[in-house]
Amino acid sequence: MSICSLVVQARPENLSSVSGDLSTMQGVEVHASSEAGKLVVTIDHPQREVCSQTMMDMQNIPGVLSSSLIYEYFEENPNSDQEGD
Amino acid sequence: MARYTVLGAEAIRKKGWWLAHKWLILRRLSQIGILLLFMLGPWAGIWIIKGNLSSSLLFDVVPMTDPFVFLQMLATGFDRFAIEAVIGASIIVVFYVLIGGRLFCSWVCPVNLVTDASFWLRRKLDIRTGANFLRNTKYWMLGMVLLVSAVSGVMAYELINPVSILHRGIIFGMGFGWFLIAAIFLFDVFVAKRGWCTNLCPMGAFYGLLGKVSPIRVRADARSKCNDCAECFVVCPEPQIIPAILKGEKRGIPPVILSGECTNCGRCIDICGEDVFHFGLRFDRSRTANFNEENNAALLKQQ
Amino acid sequence: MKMTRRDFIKSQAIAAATASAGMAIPVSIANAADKADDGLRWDKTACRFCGTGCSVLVGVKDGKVVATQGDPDAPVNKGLNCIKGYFLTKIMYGKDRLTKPLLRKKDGKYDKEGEFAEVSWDEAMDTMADKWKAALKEKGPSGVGMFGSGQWTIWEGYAASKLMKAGLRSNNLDPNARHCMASAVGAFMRTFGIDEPMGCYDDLEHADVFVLWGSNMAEMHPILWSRLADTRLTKEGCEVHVLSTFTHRSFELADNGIIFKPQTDLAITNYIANYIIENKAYNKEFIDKHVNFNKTPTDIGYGLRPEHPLEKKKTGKGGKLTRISFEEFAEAVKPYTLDYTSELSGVPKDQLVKLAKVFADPKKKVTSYWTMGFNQHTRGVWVNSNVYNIHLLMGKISEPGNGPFSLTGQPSACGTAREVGTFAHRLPADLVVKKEGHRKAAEKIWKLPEGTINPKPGYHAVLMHRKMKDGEMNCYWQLCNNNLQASPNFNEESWPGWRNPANFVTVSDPYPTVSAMGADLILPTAMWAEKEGAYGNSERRTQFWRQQVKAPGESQSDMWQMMEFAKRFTVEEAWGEEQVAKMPEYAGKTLYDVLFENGQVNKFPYEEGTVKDERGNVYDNDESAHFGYYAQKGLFEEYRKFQWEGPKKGHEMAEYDAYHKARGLRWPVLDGKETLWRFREGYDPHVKAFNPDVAKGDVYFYGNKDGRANIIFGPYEPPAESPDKEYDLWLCTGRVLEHWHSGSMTRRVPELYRAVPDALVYMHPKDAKKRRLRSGAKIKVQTRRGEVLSRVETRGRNTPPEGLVFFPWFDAGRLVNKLTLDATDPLSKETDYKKCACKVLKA
Amino acid sequence: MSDSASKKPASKGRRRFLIDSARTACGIGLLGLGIGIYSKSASSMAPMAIRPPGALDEADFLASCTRCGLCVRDCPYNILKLADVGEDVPTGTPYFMARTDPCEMCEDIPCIPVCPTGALDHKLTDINEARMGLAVVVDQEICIAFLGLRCEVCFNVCPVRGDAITLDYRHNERSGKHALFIPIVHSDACTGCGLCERACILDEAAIKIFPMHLAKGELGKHYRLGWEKKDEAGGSLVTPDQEHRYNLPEGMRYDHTGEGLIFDQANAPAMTTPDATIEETPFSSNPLETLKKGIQEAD
Repeated sequence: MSICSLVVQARPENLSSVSGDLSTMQGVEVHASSEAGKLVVTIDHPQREVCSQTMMDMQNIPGVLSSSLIYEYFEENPNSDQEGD
Repeated sequence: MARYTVLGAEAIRKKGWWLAHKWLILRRLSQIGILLLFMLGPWAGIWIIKGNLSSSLLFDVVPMTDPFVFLQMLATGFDRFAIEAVIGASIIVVFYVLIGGRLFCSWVCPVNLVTDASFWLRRKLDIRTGANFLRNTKYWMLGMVLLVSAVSGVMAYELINPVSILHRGIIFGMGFGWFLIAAIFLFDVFVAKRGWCTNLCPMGAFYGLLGKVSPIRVRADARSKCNDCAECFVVCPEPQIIPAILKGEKRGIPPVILSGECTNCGRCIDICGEDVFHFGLRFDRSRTANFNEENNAALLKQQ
Repeated sequence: MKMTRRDFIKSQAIAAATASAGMAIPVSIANAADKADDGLRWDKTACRFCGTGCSVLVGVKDGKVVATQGDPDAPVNKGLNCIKGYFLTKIMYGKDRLTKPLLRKKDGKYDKEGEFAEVSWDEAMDTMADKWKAALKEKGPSGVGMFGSGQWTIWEGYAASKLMKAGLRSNNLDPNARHCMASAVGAFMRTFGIDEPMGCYDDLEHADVFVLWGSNMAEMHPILWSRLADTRLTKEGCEVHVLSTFTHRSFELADNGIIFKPQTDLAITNYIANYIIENKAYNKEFIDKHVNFNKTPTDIGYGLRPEHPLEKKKTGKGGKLTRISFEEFAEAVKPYTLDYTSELSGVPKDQLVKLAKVFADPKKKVTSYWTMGFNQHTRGVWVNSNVYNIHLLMGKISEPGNGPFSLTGQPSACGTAREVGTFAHRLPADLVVKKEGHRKAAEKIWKLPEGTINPKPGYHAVLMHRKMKDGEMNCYWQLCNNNLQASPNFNEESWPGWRNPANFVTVSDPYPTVSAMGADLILPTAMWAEKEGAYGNSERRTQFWRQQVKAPGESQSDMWQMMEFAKRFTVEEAWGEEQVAKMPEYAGKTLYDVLFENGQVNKFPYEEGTVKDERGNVYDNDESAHFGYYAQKGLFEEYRKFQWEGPKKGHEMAEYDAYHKARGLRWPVLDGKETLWRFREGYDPHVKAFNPDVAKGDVYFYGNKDGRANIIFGPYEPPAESPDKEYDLWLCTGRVLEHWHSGSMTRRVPELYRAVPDALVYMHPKDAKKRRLRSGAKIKVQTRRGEVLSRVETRGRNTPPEGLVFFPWFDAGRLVNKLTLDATDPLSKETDYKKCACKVLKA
Repeated sequence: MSDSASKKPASKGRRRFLIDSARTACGIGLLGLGIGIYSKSASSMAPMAIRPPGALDEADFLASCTRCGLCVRDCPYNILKLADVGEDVPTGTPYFMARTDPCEMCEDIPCIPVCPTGALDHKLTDINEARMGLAVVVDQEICIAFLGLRCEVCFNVCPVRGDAITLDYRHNERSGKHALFIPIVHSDACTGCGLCERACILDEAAIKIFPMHLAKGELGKHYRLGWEKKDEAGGSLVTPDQEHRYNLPEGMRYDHTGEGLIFDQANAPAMTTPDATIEETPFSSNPLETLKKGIQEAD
């Protein structure tokens, strides 16, 4: 399992379109956004490579100025996830 | 079985119960008394003797060290020991040389209480089978103990020595050590008669060697009175040493037990209704002494 | 909602990203992240221990405090704690909490010699009330007394003050702060006319030089010490001077560690004044404008019983100030030359000069700190004043980094003991019972008939015990402290007083302390986070907390106990018919009705949900639920009337609700703004209000009528008892970092107990050798009053000089106060726990 | 093997004797081997068990300790125990556990002189020279002193005061205005008594006593610390450095021994009086005189 969170800086005027585009990407969720154009985004995908690729792809969304990785969690064997608690 | 239940009956009838158990009772008093002496400190704060059989301090002054432990220490190659160790070991050596080496086994050693109990139970249960050991096995053991110390560089045998474990355990507290003691008890009951003390204990072997020259001996000066009841043979922990002395008059064997194996337990004196045995000195009859010494040794060898 | 591990990790990821984006966390995520801490409810409280006043966040789960953390947003401690604060979680959960009232009984009836038996609150309070009524009838108001605490919450102290002074018309109310801060208070009042320090903790970052006078800040104010240490490390040229009668932890950082002979601090302070004057280093302009010079009567005795030979010998009395000139003052300190002072104090000359120079250097900002070394002193008020003298001579006061700062030992010595009038001579907000105007003002605010308040100051702490021993005060109620362990001369005064068959002693405490053992009635008490509370720390910072958990069993807070007790007296019983006749509308009412349901205290309604935080968490308030109104708020708001409407200005606090929001506010709080440095224009709005002509940035000591502070010459006089041939050692008592006061809480925390299990006698190795004692040897410490067994420690954290031993008093198993002498400062009535003569023998 | 001895015809008795002997020898040999192997594994000691003061190194100790318990008896604080069978400490030998019962470091070390064999070295008479183990701050992430909390209990209780554990004062970057009081253990003074480990207030102690061999690193045998060797020798081991001279503009110096480039205020009076360079205050040499002057001049 691989989970990472990012702060995506978009042009404030493009906020809603960027937010929409992000949401369509695989494993991506938008959790919060500010008027200044900042978005808090998580990528959740079993494969780490996909996450990195997704991050790269975000850069290409029109209106995205930058994205910075804040938190990354990676676990080889996600079996313990089944249990949950 | 019936035969055993009346063991000593003759002696009791003739001498009365007390005299028929005199040495046994004194021996028990000695064994327990020595334990109590060690316990008096931790229990009552009266420190007559401190430590345990491995090493102790009498009146906070006199050092005593088990020469068997000291020998193991020498075997490890450790040579920086304190002078107290030499003094302590010497005191003990002199003591046992004077009064009989294996006196330790029957009058002091706490394991004797255990193995005597085994022996009693073995008789009760009428168990007669058991493993046989070569008579000198415990001397092999003694050699092995010293060899292991020398090779490993530590007092390896002291890790499992039931004598010190039991004595230490009684005084300082013990947990798992009891299993070892129980093992010896069961070994003596079911595996071999008098298995531990007579056959295996290297400590007994060591003290036996010390006792070879000691002057205090069980004598059978009245051996002519022997009525062949063989009860002494039954109770003796080292019965092989009795017949030659008892029946050796014709062969010129002096009536004194000179073997170091004898533990001076005195049980033979108690049990004999005819008062054949008594404690005495090695050279009581000077006329036979020197002459018979070699003879005696030769006879023993033959056995 | 079940939360998977994935959800949890994700919520953490989101929280991290939001934090770094500088955005608010979406509520759902915040809640999810909270879940990670297992559903703890966090809220702020003030630490239960020393006068530093650290803020602590308390995590509650299932009705139990299960976690704490230093409050990262608190300016005092920035998330840090000392080792006692680290264990706050555990202090309420000692396994022997008292949960039911216990009364000594024999054959089903109260009996002084009986065994403790569980009783109902009604039986407990009724029995107690009977005894109190009988004592009032027989002896009048002086027949009863209450002993309170600098660890009381503000409203508890206020309620006590009101119950005793307005309700029972007895001024026999004294706090344990009498043992702690009374000398500081005395000097503040004499010098500045208003209590409490002018500076604040920010001095710790602004001073160039720190001087510790009889304060082991390293252990007693741990977090302040870490601030001081940081300044010492990071500020170029920063110096630390430490003065004490023995070497302790604070010496580790000392650039000038001074060991002086006990009591000679009086001479050292005068030497510095002399040095400043002789070198003409004093700030002449400041002196001319802001200072009066005074002398005080000398040879005033040692506060012992009047029949004591020392008291018969004295020639002076009291502390009336007589104005003198600067020249006369200079003449008075002139004998304190370097040679004389060095000889008397045993301090090498270079060390004295080094200390004097930092004061005399106008460029160096100096902050002085002191605690019990100065306060527990038979000339405590004098020696406090002597330090003020030095600062005033140089004008080094009331500005960042410059000032004398008296640290308090207890969490609310300032906020409660001093400010709400729990001393035997005081009323709330710096008023005193002696002054008619003050009494009238109090009677007006409290809506009492004129003349209700007794004009005669009550018995102070030590006097209470003497009066109990003599059978003159028969009822005694001790709350929130452990005075039987803390009071001096246990064998000759405290214990005989408590166990005098004529007396009935009540102890309110969460734990069975030494005091509880000496009591006749024990009331189980709610502590710290089990009640809504407020403390005021050393820097005038008032901090509030909400009730976090319920008290165990039938325990009730001290406030509840006092208010319930008031219900058992009619005004007629308490005041007499004559007094009631002045306000006939009170006839037949109870003290409770008159004092607490007076339209002010019961002004604020309370219902389930009244107390809640910004996040919507609802908190209990057991007392308010019981009485039916928001009692704490009512008491606090009535107390504020003293500050805002009373005759003395300068103590103003903000409204009740403001404190539940802030991490404490430093009073005076005017227009919602805190005051950091008092008496200086620009920092303190009162200055302009009192004196519109004051120059920009200048000072004005508005506590005194003429706006000037008093320099008061206090000479060296010997202590009450000094070592002699037989009792050949000084005995000094005190605290250790790991334990709080008498140890009733901290010794119940296993880790702290393990860390420091017993009180050891710290001794110089040579002294030990002389007595053939090895470190760790069992010993007997003997004084003329008793003996205590302990062990010698020659390698410990405290290294006394030859001729002195230090023996901490936290250990209930070693009652150090069997040894101490009940000599007090005749002015402040504070005991000198730092000096008496003892001998040490092999046990 | 011993069967090979019976090539020649031998009597039945002799044959039996030989077989019995062989059997006994094998049995005892095996037993000895067993004891030897057991002794190897049983001689390894749990790292948290600490020997009494003066104990010889473990190999010698096990060679010489008679397990008599006299040291246990003479410990006035009753901290010593004799290991029982099955414990992680060689049977019968004395030890203590620092977390519960540390050595109180008696000045007269009563446990040593009673040792009959010198397994506790009788030459040790100053308890401060004992090296029972070494305290190690094992967890610097959780030790609350590293987090800025005021604890220092280990430092407070250390009997080798100020030498075995010292405090390193550091700036608390996080709070910005507090200091950290970091405990540092010095192996040249720590006796390994364990008082610090017992006192540690954490649920699991962050400072622990370990046997020396576990606690200490060892410098490569080929390497020497130059500054120490120089101190020992009292000077440079080789030809001392010569005096250096530099091309420098006016008003500058170069301190070869460490300070490097120094900017001097050429005309400052501070240059001429060495006293004044140390003290910045106006009253350095004669306090009374300079003070008077300083005040008048300053104002």
